[in-house]
Amino acid sequence: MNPNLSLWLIPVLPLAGAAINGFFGRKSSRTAVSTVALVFSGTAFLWALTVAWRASSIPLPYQEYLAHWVRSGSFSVDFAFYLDQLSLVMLLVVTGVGFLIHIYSIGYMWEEPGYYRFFSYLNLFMFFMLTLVLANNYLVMFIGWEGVGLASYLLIGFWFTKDSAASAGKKAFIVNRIGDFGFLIGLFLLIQHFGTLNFTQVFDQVKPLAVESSGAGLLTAIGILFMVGACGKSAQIPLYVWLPDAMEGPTPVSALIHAATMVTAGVYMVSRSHVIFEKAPIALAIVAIIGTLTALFAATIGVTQTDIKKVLAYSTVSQLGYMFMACGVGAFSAGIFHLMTHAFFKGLLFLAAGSVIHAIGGEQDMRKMGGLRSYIPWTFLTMGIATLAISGIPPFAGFWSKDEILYKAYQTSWIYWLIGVITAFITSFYMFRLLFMTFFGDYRGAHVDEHGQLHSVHGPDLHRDDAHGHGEPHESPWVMLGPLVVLALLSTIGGLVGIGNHFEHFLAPVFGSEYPQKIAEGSGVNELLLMVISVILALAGATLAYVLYVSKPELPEKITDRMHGLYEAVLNKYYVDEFYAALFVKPLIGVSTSVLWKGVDRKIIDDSINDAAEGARHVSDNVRHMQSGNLRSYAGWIAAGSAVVIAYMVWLGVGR
Amino acid sequence: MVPLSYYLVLSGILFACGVAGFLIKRNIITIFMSIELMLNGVNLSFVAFAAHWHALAGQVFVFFVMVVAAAESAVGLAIIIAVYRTRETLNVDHVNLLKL
Amino acid sequence: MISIHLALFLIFGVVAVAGAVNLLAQRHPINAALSLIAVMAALAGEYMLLGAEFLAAVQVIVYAGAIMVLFVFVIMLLNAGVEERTEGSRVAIIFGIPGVLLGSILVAWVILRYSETEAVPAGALPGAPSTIGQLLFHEFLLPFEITSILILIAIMGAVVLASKPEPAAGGPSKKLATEQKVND
Amino acid sequence: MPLWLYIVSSVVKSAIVLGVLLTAVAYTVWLERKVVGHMQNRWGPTRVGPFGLLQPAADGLKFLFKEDLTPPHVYKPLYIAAPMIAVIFALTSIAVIPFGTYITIDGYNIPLQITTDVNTALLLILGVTSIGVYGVALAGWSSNNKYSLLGGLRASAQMVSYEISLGLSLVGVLILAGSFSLRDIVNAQGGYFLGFIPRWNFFLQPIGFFCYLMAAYAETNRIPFDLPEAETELVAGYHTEYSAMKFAMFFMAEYANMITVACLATLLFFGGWLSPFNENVWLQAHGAPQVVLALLPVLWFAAKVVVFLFIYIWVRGTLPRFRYDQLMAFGWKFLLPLALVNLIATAIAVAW
Repeated sequence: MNPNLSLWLIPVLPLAGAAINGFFGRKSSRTAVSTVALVFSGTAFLWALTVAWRASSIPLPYQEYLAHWVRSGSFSVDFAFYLDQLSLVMLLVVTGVGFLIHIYSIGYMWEEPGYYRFFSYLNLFMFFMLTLVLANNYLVMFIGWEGVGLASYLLIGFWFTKDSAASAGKKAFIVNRIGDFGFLIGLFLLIQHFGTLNFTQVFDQVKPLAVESSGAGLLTAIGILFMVGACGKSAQIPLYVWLPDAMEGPTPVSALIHAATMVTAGVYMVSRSHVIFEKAPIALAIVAIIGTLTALFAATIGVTQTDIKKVLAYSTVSQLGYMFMACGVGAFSAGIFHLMTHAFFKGLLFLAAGSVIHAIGGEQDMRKMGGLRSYIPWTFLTMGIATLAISGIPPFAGFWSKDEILYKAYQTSWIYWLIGVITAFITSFYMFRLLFMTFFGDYRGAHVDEHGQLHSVHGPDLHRDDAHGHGEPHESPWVMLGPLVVLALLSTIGGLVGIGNHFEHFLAPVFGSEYPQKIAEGSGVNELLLMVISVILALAGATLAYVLYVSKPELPEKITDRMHGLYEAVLNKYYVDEFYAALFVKPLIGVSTSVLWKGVDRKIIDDSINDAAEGARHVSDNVRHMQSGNLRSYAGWIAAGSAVVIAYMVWLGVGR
Repeated sequence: MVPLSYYLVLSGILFACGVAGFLIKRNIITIFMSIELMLNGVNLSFVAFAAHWHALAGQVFVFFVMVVAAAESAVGLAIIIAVYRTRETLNVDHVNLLKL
Repeated sequence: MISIHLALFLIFGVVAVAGAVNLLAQRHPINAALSLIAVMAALAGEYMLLGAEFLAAVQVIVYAGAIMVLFVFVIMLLNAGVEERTEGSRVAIIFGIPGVLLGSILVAWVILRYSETEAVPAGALPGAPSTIGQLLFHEFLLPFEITSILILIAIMGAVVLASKPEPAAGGPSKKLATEQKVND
Repeated sequence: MPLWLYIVSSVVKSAIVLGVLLTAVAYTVWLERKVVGHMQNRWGPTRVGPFGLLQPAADGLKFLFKEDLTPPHVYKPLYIAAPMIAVIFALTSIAVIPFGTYITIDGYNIPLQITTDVNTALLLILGVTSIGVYGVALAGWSSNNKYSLLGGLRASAQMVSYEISLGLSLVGVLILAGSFSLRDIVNAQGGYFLGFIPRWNFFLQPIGFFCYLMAAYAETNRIPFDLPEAETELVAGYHTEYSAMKFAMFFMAEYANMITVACLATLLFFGGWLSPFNENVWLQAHGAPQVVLALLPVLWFAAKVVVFLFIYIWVRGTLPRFRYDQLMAFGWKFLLPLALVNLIATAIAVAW
């Protein structure tokens, strides 16, 4: 007899909060809105904790059936939830980080119009993300998958009156659609070949199949298609382009959706489908290659960015690349581990960045910051911890997870490792660059005297009514600093669960135990050596950043002058957006306009409908004369009709 | 002894005459009477079947048919009077506003 | 030899058919009405032959004595004249009469050809008033009550329809009285 | 009973009844003139024969020899048919009326009634009466005269209206007798209350009788319900354009109807041919001839009918004419509810 965990409460609570705020928030006070949002997301978090506590005493995976959804022949899909170690980790990350960011948002968004809308969307996002994480089949997962896309779209375009925000939202949505297309086709293939979308049923059918090592087969196809979906959602090459633009959204959104949770959905999905990927080495290799390339590629772009949030966005893309690299080399638990630590420190980074932006009245350009250390010490402290964590300096969280990934990558191929280590170096460099540019040196920004004027020039926080009226950068309120501190704590110690492969053992029931054995085979010296190399490189990156941006600030200019072409290319993100525009967008618009709109829509669809209507009018115009209003002609028709019926009956009778 | 079919044929002829009257008559009252003729034709077959099957229900049906016919003719004639009051004619061919 | 029963059947049948045809042939509605009365009287005779005494009486009282009186009354009230010939009527006659003839011949042929020729004895089923009443008030009580409601509605409908647009104050009109007769 | 006896007896009975009936019609006219005359303090017919007894014959001759005028714009077929319809249906209803018990000839019981005892005799009479409307209505319409038309319309509306009360007033009697057969109804009235009051329906159904009488007067278009021929308003109503024998036919129809109504009243409410006294038993005990025993009931019957005819004439000489709306109001608002109440009361009483 299974205990009832009432899993359904976890997603439904944020949904209720979203509904209440969405329907009644407009008329409610900000306090009421924040109370509702906090209570529902907080309760969800508490319930998730309860579930985690109770789950330790029951056999996992635990399934919870809610209702029928699709019943079509032998194919059926239910609304049902699934809880195992993997979804438990995701559950805690999503609700925990989500709750912290909710708290943070109260302070950050307090002055915004549409306050209720923001929290309604945020809770809605929570609902969909939790649905995604808890689904017991691919279709319910897909609901969450699409739902978080929707929430992301709504939140990126939160300042929808601003063109760039609106188009960034659309871009995110459309790019995600491309990925979803792949995902959907993968689902169709699953339905066709396995007749079900239920995780356990699919995996039970996949497990006995042979590994497709010699050539690409069905599982490879499904894996690659799933990876396409994951690329869209998790911003991997070639579909990463939306994530930097998504920074148009409010900073807490960037922290929650575009750093900590939603973008990791792809990683989660790939990990969840690990059974399929393990049977498809080619797909796995593709995952690894994409992840590795993305990590390096995004990191290089991150070096040149000056917008504090853009730097973090590319950093996120890069870190996601790490995760995919981990998945690609079969180290799913390492990927999830990095996912978790990344959620902590990247969430922290974004929140801290938000705090910085908040402090100086909406400015996002790092060139106009500097020396903020003394103005906002708490922010500096927490951001420093996060930077250490992401750079892989022990004993902070990022070190453990990144090291784990690099070690696993090395076991598969030294190339992955090499690129990973280089990426780690670059990461360390640009993160410290960010830290130094922001907090060290002299304050380069203008003191804000006239409210709003400065804001209108920069930053997405355009609508903020800067009621603080300060001339100096100022520390954020404690409602914002609190989450920072908590996340800093987590970033510091969160990696310790990985010591001695505890985390991996925890996830072992999900991912199987073949890889831990491999680790046991590997020499401890080798692992230690790799660890030392990556730490040294991280410190080197930090030192380089210190040299370039603190001790000799004039040096970067010279370097950029000398390497002008390369710098320009990197600064413009390798012209990928332009390339996409030329390759896809323009032809698409052209074809849509000339063929689809003017050809198909006007000539075929409109004309056929118009002709049909016209024809119907003509016919009825002629036929209506039958409707003469003459009683006896009607009677005649009735008589003729009944005569036909009688004749038929007679014929039946005679012919019997 | 008269076969049942004779009654049925007679009833059929009466019914057919009713149909014909309905179709070829112009006077709305006559058309109405044609309907009554049809009803009578049907009634005859009811009674004949009742006798044939030894089921008195057939006669009860005829009773109901008569009652309904009475109600129908009362309302129908009232309608005819109302129509005549407004249209000043009893010719159905002239009462043809029921068209486009 | 033709039995008396068959002879009576034929006599009444011929009267009925003649009345029906006359209904078609006559152009004046009052003649048509009288032909119809003849048909109904003849049918009452047929009912008698079939043993349905009560129905025969009711046929005469209700159909001939009430409904047709109503028709005649309306014809007199509206002073309905001879119907004029129109183009449409000629078409109707040209197509209608042969069609109806054809139809009745076909139906008659089918009935005679395919139905059982079992004879119905005279007065085969005594439809005495008491037995009909038993049936009516026991097995068919609900339909009976429903038809009574129907008649009530018909009375009210007829009064409303036939009354003058401005209801005259005072006692019931002549029309009311006539409609009410149908309740019989 | 052999077929020949049936046919012969039927023919003989028909001839006798028809003869008696027509004579009765004629002498009802004489009676009316005489009675009304005396009521109005004059003599009535006196010249033709003793007490003017030959007056009907003289009238008949006069009708026969008068010129039969047909006005030019009448609708001729119906103009001619209308009086025939009236008189035929007036005479038809007498066919089912029993006058007495039986005459036994050669061991066969021959009922004193033109037809055999029909199960639905009363219904037939009602049906025939209702068809009688056509005579009046068609006469009024075919005369192509507005007075006639109004008379015809009035007659049809009036007769159709009062037919309901007529029928309902009889249902009480039918419930008591449990049959439509007039013979059964009469036989049900045999015996006495308290030993001396005859068990006539009149004593059980006084309200029914009243309703019947009123409705019957209206049905026969007699004063006080003679609106269709109200001479002060409509000249002569539906028979304005009629003369000679056609006019006589309407006259005959009216009086024949009166006699039918009187017969029905006798049969339904006053025990028909049954004597109020018990003399039949006495006569049988004292060996009276069979013919006397058979004809004495007929005598009783005839006597009762004559009484009713006298009441008809008496009412005519007494009451003024209704106005038309009064007539309708009386029929629908008084007589019909009264008959219904009587019917319900009777039904409840019998059910008890």
